[in-house]
Amino acid sequence: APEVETPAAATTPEAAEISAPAKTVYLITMDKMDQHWVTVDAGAKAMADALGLNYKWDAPDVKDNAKQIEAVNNAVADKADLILLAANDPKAISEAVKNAKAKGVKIIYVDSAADEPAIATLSTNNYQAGALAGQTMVEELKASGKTSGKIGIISVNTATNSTMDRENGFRGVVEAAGYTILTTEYKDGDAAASQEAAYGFIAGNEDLVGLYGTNEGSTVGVGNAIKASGKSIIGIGFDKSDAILGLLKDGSLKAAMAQNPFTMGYLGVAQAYAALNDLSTGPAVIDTGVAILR
Amino acid sequence: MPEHLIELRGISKVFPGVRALDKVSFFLKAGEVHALVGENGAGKSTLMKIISGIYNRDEGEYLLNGDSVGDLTPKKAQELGIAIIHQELNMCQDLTVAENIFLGREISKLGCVCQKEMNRDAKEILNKLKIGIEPDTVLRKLPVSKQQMVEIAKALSTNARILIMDEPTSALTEREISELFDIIRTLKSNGCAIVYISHRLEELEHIADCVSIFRDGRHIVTKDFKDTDLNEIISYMVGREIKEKFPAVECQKGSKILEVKNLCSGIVNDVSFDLYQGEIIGLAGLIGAGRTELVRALFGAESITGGEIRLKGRKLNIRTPRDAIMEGIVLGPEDRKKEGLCTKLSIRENIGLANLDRICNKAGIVSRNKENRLAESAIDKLKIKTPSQEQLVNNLSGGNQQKIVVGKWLVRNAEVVIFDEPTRGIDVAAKVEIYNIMNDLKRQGIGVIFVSSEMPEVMGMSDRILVMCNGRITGDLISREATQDEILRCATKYNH
Amino acid sequence: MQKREYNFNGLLRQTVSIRGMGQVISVSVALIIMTIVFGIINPLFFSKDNMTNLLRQVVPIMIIGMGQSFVLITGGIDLSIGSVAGMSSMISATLMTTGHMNPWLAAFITIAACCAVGLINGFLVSRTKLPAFIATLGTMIIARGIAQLSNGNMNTDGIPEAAKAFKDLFYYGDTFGLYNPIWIGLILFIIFNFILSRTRTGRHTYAIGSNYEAAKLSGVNVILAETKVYIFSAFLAGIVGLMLTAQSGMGTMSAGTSYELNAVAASVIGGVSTMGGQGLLFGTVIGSFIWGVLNNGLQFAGAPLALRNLVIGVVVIISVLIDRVARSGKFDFRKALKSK
Amino acid sequence: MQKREYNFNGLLRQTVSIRGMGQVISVSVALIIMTIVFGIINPLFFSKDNMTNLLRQVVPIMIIGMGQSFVLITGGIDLSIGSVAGMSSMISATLMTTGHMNPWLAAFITIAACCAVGLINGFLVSRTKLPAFIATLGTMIIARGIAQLSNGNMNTDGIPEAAKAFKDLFYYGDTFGLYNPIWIGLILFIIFNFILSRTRTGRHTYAIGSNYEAAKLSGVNVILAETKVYIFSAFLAGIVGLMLTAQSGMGTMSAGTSYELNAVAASVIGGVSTMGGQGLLFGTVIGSFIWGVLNNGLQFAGAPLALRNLVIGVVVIISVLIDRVARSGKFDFRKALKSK
Ligand SMILES: Nc1ncnc2c1ncn2[C@@H]1O[C@H](COP(=O)(O)OP(=O)(O)OP(=O)(O)O)[C@@H](O)[C@H]1O
Ligand SMILES: Nc1ncnc2c1ncn2[C@@H]1O[C@H](COP(=O)(O)OP(=O)(O)OP(=O)(O)O)[C@@H](O)[C@H]1O
Ligand SMILES: [Mg+2]
Ligand SMILES: [Mg+2]
Repeated sequence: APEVETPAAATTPEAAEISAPAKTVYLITMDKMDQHWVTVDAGAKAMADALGLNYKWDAPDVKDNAKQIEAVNNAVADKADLILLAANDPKAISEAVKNAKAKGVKIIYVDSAADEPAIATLSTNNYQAGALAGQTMVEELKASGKTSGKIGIISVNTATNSTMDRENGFRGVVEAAGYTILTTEYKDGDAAASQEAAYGFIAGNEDLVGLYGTNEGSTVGVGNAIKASGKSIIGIGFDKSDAILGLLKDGSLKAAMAQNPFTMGYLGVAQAYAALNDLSTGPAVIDTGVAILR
Repeated sequence: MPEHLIELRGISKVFPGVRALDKVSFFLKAGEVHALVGENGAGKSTLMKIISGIYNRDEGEYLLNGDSVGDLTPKKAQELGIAIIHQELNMCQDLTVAENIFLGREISKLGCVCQKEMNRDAKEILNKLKIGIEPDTVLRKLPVSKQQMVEIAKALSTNARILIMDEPTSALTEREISELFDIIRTLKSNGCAIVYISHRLEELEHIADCVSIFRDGRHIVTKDFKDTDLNEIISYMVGREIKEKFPAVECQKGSKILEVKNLCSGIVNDVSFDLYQGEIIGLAGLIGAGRTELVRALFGAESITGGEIRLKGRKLNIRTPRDAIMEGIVLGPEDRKKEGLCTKLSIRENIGLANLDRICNKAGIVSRNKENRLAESAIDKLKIKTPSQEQLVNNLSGGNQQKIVVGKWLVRNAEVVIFDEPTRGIDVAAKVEIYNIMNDLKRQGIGVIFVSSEMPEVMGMSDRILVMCNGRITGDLISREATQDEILRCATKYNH
Repeated sequence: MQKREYNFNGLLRQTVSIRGMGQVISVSVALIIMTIVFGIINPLFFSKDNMTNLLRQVVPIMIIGMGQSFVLITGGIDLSIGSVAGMSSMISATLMTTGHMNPWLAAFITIAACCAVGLINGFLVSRTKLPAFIATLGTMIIARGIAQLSNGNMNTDGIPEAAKAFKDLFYYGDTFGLYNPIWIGLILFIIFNFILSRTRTGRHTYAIGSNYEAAKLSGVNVILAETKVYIFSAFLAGIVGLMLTAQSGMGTMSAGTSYELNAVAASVIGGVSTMGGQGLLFGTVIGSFIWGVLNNGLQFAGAPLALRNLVIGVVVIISVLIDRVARSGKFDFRKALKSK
Repeated sequence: MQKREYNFNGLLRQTVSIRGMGQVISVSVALIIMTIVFGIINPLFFSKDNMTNLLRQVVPIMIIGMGQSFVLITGGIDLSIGSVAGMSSMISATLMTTGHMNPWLAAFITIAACCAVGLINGFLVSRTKLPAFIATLGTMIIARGIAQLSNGNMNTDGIPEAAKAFKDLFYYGDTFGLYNPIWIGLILFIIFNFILSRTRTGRHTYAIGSNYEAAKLSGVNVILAETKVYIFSAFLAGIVGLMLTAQSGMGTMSAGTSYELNAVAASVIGGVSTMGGQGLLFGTVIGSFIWGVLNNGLQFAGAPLALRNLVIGVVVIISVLIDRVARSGKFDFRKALKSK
């Protein structure tokens, strides 16, 4: 396709001219349901208002590569100057991102980067976060005197890289510490289904010592299952939501890895402003880090 | 050139539970009209379906032009010059007339169908049949009788040497029937062989050369038509003499029960008449006259646009069949499969359905004992042939199904009972049983209205005959004094 | 013969009636075999824990399946029930959290809302005569939209401690050693099975599914009868929605996704005819158990997700084929291949 | 009279035939109005960028919609096409990546596999006489399972650079200023519209949907005719799957989820009857455009996701209601309300 050949640099200035006073910044997330994305949006909106940028949030109704690509195409057609993108899949979205850049649209990744290079990436390092969760799990188990046993993982699906990274990071640490990890159950982040799967783990393995959820939904499922079973099983999870805080409070979950979605959005738009006004955007990769909630 | 176009020897066909044909033999000569008669379920249609490749025979030998044929398909049969007009209308309502006529045999060049040619050829055939309809009209828009004519046109369009007509006239008007008979005669003179199935034995006199009689899947006799008469044929059909075809009973009529004043609904226009207790009114008329619409209107199944209905002098406000039933007016509808029965349900449930108000308590809970008794009494009253009341209606023969359509109402004491074509397509014996049911009602002092397209039956069974034409009542005759052509004259009084 | 008739009376005769019972029996056998197999693969499958859990897992699909069965028996289909369950989950949770409403009141209002959707479905199908598939496809999308709107396109926060009783009733609590949802499922089954098999409404349901016109001419108020079944299915979906809220302790916008098809599968496996006029709720119950045992058992057997889909898909098809055979008396595969 | 006959002949008469043309016209008007409204709300909606982009978005649903229409016209339904598209995406991508296969060969094999699924659907429906809904519900689950199995329950890696030509043909490239997928859609429309409106096969499609028995007795090879349409729909779903692969440059297991229902919606909006016997592919095209314009336009209008669902759901229902009215000639709402 011809537009791919045209160098990004060439078109950038004219793009700047077209978009008259207020420049348009798009946030495109994986979907619009998880509280996580809602918080990213909140952060982005806050900064956008502060800087007087014209800001829109779009996303597919469900996590889906094709739909996200169309969201990007639509944003380009809607004359976005810059897109904050949470790539549903690093490979899938790249071609669309390349085309967008060719049309003079600037790209910044939040939460999950794509393969195609961009101005900056603000995200949690999910592998490390997973490892951190693993360490927490091991500490908690040792603390409760369980030096061996089985651990069940409830994740979203094998197609979501962020959660796969969290799973693998966790797996490495925990297996190294001599625990056995069971076949992972993928429940698309559906709280109810995750909970059933967790029950499956608990009922199906007498020597189950720990359960790990890799996102909001799976974590809620894990917490609820442990709570209901009344067994002393260590639950570790991801993300911060009201339901999860509740489960932490009553001890059903021992810890949750909280990312900083607000920061992603907030700093993301700040970076965008810098990029749009040809100011320095600082480091190419910013780890927004995780906090361990207990 | 062998003597017979078709020779069938020792043909048998078994369906789950039924032996439809049992070692039947059948011979068809070129240039003859071979009538085929028999009670419902005698196996007529089944035999024809075997000839035309719809069913495959279980055993027996099938010779066509002298050489034996194996298993046929409808298409192969077509190619061998066999065409069949089916008992039930078999048309695609969404396709045009021409598309229907050429269905399965579309004229096409390089895989592309030639609409133009097909319309032209269709038009020719329709003209030959003197039917003034455009080949590109969608079938759905035609009245039933016209659709039947299209089906006939379709059969003729194949230029078949062997033409099978399975009750072609059951939905035709007198005029169309005579057109059809003309065509049959010309086909005959061109050396076509025609198998003609009908329950209207009177028709046979006009066309039949010879007649084969079937009973319970067996071939009884084949006779030259001139060597026999209807009574003999009937006795062969039912295996015994039927004393009186129309067992009319005399009983003096009571007080006025139903009063219809200037009723309008659909094509029904300004219809007025009275019905007395213990009286049977026959509604005569040609198809499309509006009889069904009239009775459906009385039953609340068609919306009434004008006029009033009084029951025992009280003005009724009937908006749904439910209302009518509550008032004691009931209808046995025209088409048993479409409107009459829940064929997937048992006899018990069908009878129960019409009488739920009587077998349910206040809370709407069904009493199975009451229901069983109800079903039993109905089965006994109507002499329904069935192993048990749990038999699915679907597995009953046409006549017995019709008895249920009629009978589900008899277990409740209605004031007015309406039958629409209660004897259409059922055999002589079953007919007589239905007539007896009507007479019972009459004796109980119930008012009976019955719609029929068979004049002898109307004249034989009813006390008074109302003739309809074009939605109007064009004749009100005392049946004792009425004559066929008088009725027919009223039935065709279009300019009113 | 009279005699034979009467021995068959009452509830017994009901269930032993020819219609669909063959299927029910054959699938029951299948269910037992499956259970044994899974038990052998992993003995813990039979553990009290897992069994009670399994029961609790099956209940939602069973309840929704019963609603779907009613609709299927009238010859219709209700695609909206999955979304309605989601809507129920979101509305109830929103009312309890941001609405600070008393859980029971919230539940009541929610169910009312769900029944309203059922009423709309009923209206569209029975009065405006839209094909059920389309009408409910529309409401399916709409109900999901409402689920998303109700809390401003966010899952709700955790429902307050005050709602503990609510949580216990609909999911966590137990009575006589069985979880409450199991009791709820049982009670609903008894009620709706009674409605279907013993009441006027039930007769009407079969009748309009078997022949709408004939039912009408037999004095059945077809509009009312047809509307009822859609209200039933929406009501039952609403109950399931409450269970989901109680289970997760929050409202999830995507809750109940594709339940409607699982419900069809459960019904059909249990011998309910998608052509209408035939089916027993008991069959639906067995059907949902097959569904549940497959999912749970395959996890215990450690089968990968992909495989589970294959198995379930095949089971659906096979079970309907069995049904065909059972009904047509025989099924000659070679004939099927030859037949023109 | 004859004269009138001839003016009406050929393609014109075909399309102006009663088979749902009324609906097609009314929705076309609706489409134009919608477009204008969205254009006013946000002028960029009319920008060349957005228009070409919109066209490209509509193509997949339009292609799958055409397949679904064929099936609907025979009175069936194909729930499996969404999963088949996903299967196609996964198989093709797996063959290109882990299989290191030439893209075109891979594409060919993939399409063959999809047609095989279609053949199975056709067999189940036409020969074993399973209700289409159930048979395809089963294959829907199975096909999704295959999609997941094909690359060991993982999405594939990015397809190699060698497949650039493939990517361009099926998604990114353009010809005469229009993206290639648009051309593909156009060509497929021309072909399949020709098949439906001008060939024997098309005639038989309408015939079996209108009256299966009659078609059979008229010597139509109903088994073949019915099988064909399921192969068509699977084939078209396969093409869409390839587009999805090209678009994402990889195979996605969840690709095509719920396309089958969108396809039904598009067909129905375009006046295809779910009762069979009626419908025009042109209507399906318009239907899919309404679908696409709604989604795209509502985004441009900045409407929240939830609202979009509401709107689309309502549109589906309204459009079928219009259809009803158009067909029954009139629709007296008050009567509908009163009628018992
Ligand atoms: N497809 C079928 N399946 C099962 N039984 C059948 C089938 N077709 C016909 N029968 C049975 O075979 C017998 C003969 O049926 P057939 O239709 O040939 O009778 P007929 O002489 O045509 O009766 P009618 O005068 O009512 O048309 C009947 O008992 C009927 O119930
Ligand atoms: N459902 C229908 N749709 C359209 N037209 C109909 C319908 N039913 C009847 N008609 C038309 O209304 C007129 C009256 O039909 P009706 O059935 O009442 O005639 P009929 O005297 O009962 O004849 P028969 O009952 O013997 O067919 C006919 O022109 C018929 O074509
Ligand atoms: Mg017959
Ligand atoms: Mg009539």
